[in-house]
Amino acid sequence: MKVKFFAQIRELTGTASVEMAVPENATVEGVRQALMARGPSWQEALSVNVLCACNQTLCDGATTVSEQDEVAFFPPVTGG
Amino acid sequence: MKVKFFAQIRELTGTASVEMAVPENATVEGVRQALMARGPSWQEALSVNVLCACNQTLCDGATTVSEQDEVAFFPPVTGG
Amino acid sequence: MFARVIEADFSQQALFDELCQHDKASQSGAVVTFTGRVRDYNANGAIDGIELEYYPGMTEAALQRLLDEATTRFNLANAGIVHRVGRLENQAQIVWVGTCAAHRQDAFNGASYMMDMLKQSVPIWKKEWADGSPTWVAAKGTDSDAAMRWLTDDKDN
Amino acid sequence: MFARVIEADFSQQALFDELCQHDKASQSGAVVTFTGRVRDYNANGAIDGIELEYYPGMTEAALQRLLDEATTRFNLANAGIVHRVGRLENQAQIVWVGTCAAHRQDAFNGASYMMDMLKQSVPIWKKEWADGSPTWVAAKGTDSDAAMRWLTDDKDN
Repeated sequence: MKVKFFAQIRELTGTASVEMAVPENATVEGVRQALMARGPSWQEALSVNVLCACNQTLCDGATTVSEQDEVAFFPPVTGG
Repeated sequence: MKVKFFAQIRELTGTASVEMAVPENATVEGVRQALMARGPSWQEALSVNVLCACNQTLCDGATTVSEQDEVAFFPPVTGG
Repeated sequence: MFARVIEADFSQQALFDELCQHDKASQSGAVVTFTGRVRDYNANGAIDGIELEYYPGMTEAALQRLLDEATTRFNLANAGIVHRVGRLENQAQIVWVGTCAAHRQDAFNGASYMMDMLKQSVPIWKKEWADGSPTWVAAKGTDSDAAMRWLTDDKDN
Repeated sequence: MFARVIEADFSQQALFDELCQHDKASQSGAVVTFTGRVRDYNANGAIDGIELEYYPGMTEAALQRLLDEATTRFNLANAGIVHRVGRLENQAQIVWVGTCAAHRQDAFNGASYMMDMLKQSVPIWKKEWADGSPTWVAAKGTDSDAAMRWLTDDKDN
């Protein structure tokens, strides 16, 4: 599964996107927990003020995801 | 005194402006009455739906005017 | 600020640039423009253009007064109005109003206010053409005299 | 309708013409544009430009959804949004929103609505530069998640 990161989250993790394997019936929250286990910068980047999208639609942590989905984590928006 | 007419009033009277002598202590209403006495088309043009201005500022009939003033009669505005 | 009555068409880009160039604060993040165009119909059917008459001198003064009023009321960094007169074809640009402000809602409200007041209060009269003949447009409502009160001297208000 | 995310600057005239040309009714008398520009200050003092990041694909879809929503809600004849991304200097144009409608107030309300929603709901993130270093701008309020709810699938609303 492809996971994308934007803004502060991209900078803190030093990562714009990763490919990761997910188990069946994985949730977005499960993906977030797995990513936070990667180290302190991941923990910091993904612990607060995080929105998530699945296939470019905003979702919540309970959303289930599978291999072919695109998941993204980003902070609240500040454009315009 | 110069008197100007606009829109329907200008067309009905066939007149864009006139010079007329006014007595001392004349009012805008007095000017209107004097103009209406000029004939049926003047009567029709100036009897209803008429706004008036003195020196390019909207005024009412009681406003007093003298020789050096510019008076105007026109219908309610419809621009924009 | 600029208030103009003109016969020729106007350029959106030129007016936008003029508005922003003279933004006295050079810091207004919000710019709103309104453009009115000739519609090709009225309540009775198709029309074939309009014709606008004005009162040279008084009309420009009324537009300037409108700019002053909106600038104070909505804290505008700059504002402009351009109104065309004469014969205008369907879809032609009639009027342009532009506002600059630090805050978005002020820019919107200032432009909207100027258009509302302009339609009620600025000495301009409109004919609509249909089937080759013109008809003067009647003012909406019967209280135009009251609506124009703000144009009178302050002492009369 | 058009929704675009671009790096290059845009022309007011070109966007106005595009908006009016594709006005499907060819009869909308009212055209409103909003332009957002980079301000040269924030709450802490002078700034030296901004930098905008976006989510290719999702951002364009969110802008398109905003156009659809505003068009239905305010009975617009046409509407467009253009948002720049990347590094932008002070005073540079950031965003343009345009609306065409038969009625003046619809055109104003549609443009104002799109800007309100855009600031809350479109995936774009802003850095401000000052003294040579960038700082991410914090979102206003703590309810951005709620504000973005309309971007989620209808079944979740």
